[in-house]
Amino acid sequence: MSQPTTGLATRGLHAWFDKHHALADVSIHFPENTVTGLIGPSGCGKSTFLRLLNRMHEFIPKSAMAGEVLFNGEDIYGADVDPTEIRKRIGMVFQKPNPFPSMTIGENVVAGLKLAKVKTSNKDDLIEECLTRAGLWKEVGSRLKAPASSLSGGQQQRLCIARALALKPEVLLMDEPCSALDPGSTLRVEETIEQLSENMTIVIVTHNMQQAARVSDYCAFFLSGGGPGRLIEADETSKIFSSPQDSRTADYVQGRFG
Amino acid sequence: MRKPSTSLGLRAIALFAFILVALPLLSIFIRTPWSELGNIASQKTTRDALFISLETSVIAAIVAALLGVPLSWMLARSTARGTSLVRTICIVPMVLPPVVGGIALLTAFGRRGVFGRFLYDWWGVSLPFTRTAIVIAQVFVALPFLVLAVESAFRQLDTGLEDAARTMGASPLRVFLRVALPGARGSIVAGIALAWARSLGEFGASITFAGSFPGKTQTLPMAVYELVATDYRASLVMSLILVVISVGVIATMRDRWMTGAQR
Amino acid sequence: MSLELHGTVHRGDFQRHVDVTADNGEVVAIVGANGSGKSTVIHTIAGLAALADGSLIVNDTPWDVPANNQWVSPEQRGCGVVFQDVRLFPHLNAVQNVMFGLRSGGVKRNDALERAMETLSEVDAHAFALRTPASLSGGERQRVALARALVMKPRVLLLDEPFSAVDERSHADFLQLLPRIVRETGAIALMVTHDHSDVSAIASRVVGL
Amino acid sequence: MEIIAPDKRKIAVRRGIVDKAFRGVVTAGSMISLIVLALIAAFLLYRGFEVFRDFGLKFFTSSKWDAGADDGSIAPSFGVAPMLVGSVVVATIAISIAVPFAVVMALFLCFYAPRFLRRPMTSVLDLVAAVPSVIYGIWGYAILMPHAKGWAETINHWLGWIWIFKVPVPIFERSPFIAGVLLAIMILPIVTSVAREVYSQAPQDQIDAAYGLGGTRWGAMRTVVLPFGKSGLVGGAMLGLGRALGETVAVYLVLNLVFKVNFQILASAGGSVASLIASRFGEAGPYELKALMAAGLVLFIITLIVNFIASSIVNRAGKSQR
Repeated sequence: MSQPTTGLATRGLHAWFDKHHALADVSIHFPENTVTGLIGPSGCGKSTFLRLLNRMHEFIPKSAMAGEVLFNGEDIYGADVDPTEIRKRIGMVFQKPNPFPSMTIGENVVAGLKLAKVKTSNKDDLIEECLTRAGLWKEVGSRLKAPASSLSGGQQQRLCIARALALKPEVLLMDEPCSALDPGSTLRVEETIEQLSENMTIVIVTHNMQQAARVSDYCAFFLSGGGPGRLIEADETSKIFSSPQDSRTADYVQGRFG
Repeated sequence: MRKPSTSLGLRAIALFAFILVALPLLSIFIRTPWSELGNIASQKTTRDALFISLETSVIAAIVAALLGVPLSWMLARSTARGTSLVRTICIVPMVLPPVVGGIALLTAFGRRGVFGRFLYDWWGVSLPFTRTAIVIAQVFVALPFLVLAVESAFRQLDTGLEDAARTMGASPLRVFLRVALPGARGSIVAGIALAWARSLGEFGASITFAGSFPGKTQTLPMAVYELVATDYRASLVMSLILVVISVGVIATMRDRWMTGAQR
Repeated sequence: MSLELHGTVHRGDFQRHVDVTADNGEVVAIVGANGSGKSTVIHTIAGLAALADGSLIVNDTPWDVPANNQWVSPEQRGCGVVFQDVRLFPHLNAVQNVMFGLRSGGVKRNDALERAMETLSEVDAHAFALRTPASLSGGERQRVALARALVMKPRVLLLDEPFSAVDERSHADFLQLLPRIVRETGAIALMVTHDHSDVSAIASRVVGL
Repeated sequence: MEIIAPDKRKIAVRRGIVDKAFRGVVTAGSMISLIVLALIAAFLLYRGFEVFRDFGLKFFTSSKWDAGADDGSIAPSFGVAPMLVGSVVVATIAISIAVPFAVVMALFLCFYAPRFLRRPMTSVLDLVAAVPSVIYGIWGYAILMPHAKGWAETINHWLGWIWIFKVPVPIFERSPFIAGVLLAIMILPIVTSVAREVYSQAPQDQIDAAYGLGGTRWGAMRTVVLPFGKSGLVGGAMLGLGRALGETVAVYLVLNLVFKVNFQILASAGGSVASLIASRFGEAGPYELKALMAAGLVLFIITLIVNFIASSIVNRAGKSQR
């Protein structure tokens, strides 16, 4: 892989939990304004990899990492990098919807601004814009003052997306965002992802093959096979599903993996 | 791009607060007349007081555990209307001046007390000014600490686990023993340790209910208090012994049992 | 073996009338949007929630008939449940979790251990039998939970999104394993799922909520 | 879909012998503790009743505490106003010093402290909570007071123009301020350990969300941990308040008991119901003893009220939270 100066890329990335080597030697490039699906069996290190991309990994006690994550060509683990700044520019949506229960819907959307100390001229416009982009404005636009906990699971997840969008991140990381949602809500979140990808880089972890096929432009297949998780293959989604290079990838995407 | 200064201030304040907390312990160590330590510690008064303190406080901690753990379980899981009133009443002794508690116990169980009268007339039992009285007073003071710690631990347990156990055919007793108790183990041990420490340091209730007779009912804290005016150095030495024991035993219990309770 | 649930399930302010029927050896799929009461149905059959009205009758035994004050407590129903939030006992390791129900039913320690290990290997989980739930991944936990429900050879198997975190390959294995076990033991399985391929693969009946 | 609102029904449960026995033990355990406590309240009321009857409201408003003369030449007169005020003042000082420190220290222990510091610091906190109050009393008397005297003088020098910091006679020892500081140090460990317990339960997924949005650690504390822990902290503070109200020996050793209502916290005059009881109990005659019982009952009731308010705050906050 050449030296990418745009988008997000990793070089020789490793991760440990205490003595457990969870992820080994991952080098990959996420081009700008694309959706990349991270797939692989449970325990293959794809969630760990995702959390390395915005420096959330280091919050886990006794964790360690090696290698580089290049964001627009610059290492985000560099000595003079402020991790909070990185997390502001690389947003994250988690597996379980996690809005702040003590805040209203509207407050949740702009919570990130307060946290990241970003000034904004017009909060109301921003709330509307973010909720619209997350596909939630029609449903909750009239009750922004209601507590976030009054929303359904699917709505909460889209609220979390809206909350991440408010900081205008360049990259959005999503960790199995639909695993707690019903098919209807899943569909709506997937539509949201598609719209967002027009001007944003998205990396999404999923264990649902159909979902990976539906939403992603590129796919990266991870596998641990007893040892640390490794990147087996990364390519355009259509290639991964129709003509993968590695036989293990083929087995996995066809659901007969041994 | 540097870390904001908020956390620096927070760290400084936290460390200052910590020093504040550790100060009393430190100064006792500094002021203790170390040269006379062996001499004072081997005096009969000291040895007796130490023995009585240990004996009564250990029994009191056991009794408090036997009463308190089931009580906490009931408080944590009961949905009956009076539960919160019961809970409030349970922790009152924690905040009631121990002396008042001691007087109340004396009124109830004294030889001419409301119940003590019958105890004495029917069985010839007289509680006040005995070691049993010390134990009763200590349980009275220590129980709320245990209940408070253990109940909150039970409340924080995931009731889903208990439900799961029931669907697997576990009787309520088994659910309590095999799911709730292990789940709250750290806090239960902590609660017992705290109850034990409270019993060891208990002063007001036991001196009122059991008196302070050297060799019979005089515990270490009573000895410390009585000697502070007449023999300050001896009282310091006894304070040191008291601190070393309570701190020492709790420290051992922590390392052995309570680590699991930490995140 | 038969199960008939006709009545109003409720939890908090939520209420809903449901009709669920199942026969010997059947896998019944329960589908529906978030918040439509699927988990509440599972809890009601397991005995962790009571019917507001109507009746729940299993094998001619009234498990929950409010009108007649008939009620069988959860520990006597003998359901095997895989909860949506898994609920493994954190202080026990995987095999101890699986043994829990057997030991509650009075099975000797060694027999229970043997049966638990057998069941764990059936769901391909024997490799981490001695690890605690906290050290397992989401998919591994679900396998242990599945073993924990299966080991009792329950008459009624209740599965609340049991495969949501397992990988595709194990998922496919389980879709073969489950109907086989249900057929062999003559049990009834009710499975809440979001996955339409699950439904078409193994369900003989579908209840939409 | 038709929704029928049913009547709530009783759920009948069949139980085995073991379970009946277990329930029996649980119920018995609770009942024993409850009966003992109910009895205490009853005895206090029973013994103190005569005093309430004789003095009525004056018992709460009067500042005079006089056992009278044995020959009846001086009538006994009992009022606890200065002691009540003193208890509240001292406890308030203690709480307002201890709670902020406890919050900061708990946050530090849960989220900031490096691992090698966390264990030993938590240990020391738990251990200090076990130090008997007699020892605090002696320490406060012999070591804290000379230092705290200096702090009080400084406060008086700079803030003396505010009424409550005025000192009519320049004596700075044995003041409510010093008692409050001592009590604050005494209750700091227990309030901290409650706060630490609560904060460590703060939902990790929300903390992650705060970090994921570019929040600093302090930001995550403010957005997630502090709101989450609010009700638990109230509980901890009330626990501390309760201990401060009831503390006897330590306060007795560092506070000048004066039968005069005093709000000037740096002045060497104060009161505390608990210390009053402790100081008079030894030499009190039968009637004064009853008055002391009545004072004890008042304290008992104040404590009950404080706890009730606390638990209702905790409950209300708990509902809006989850």
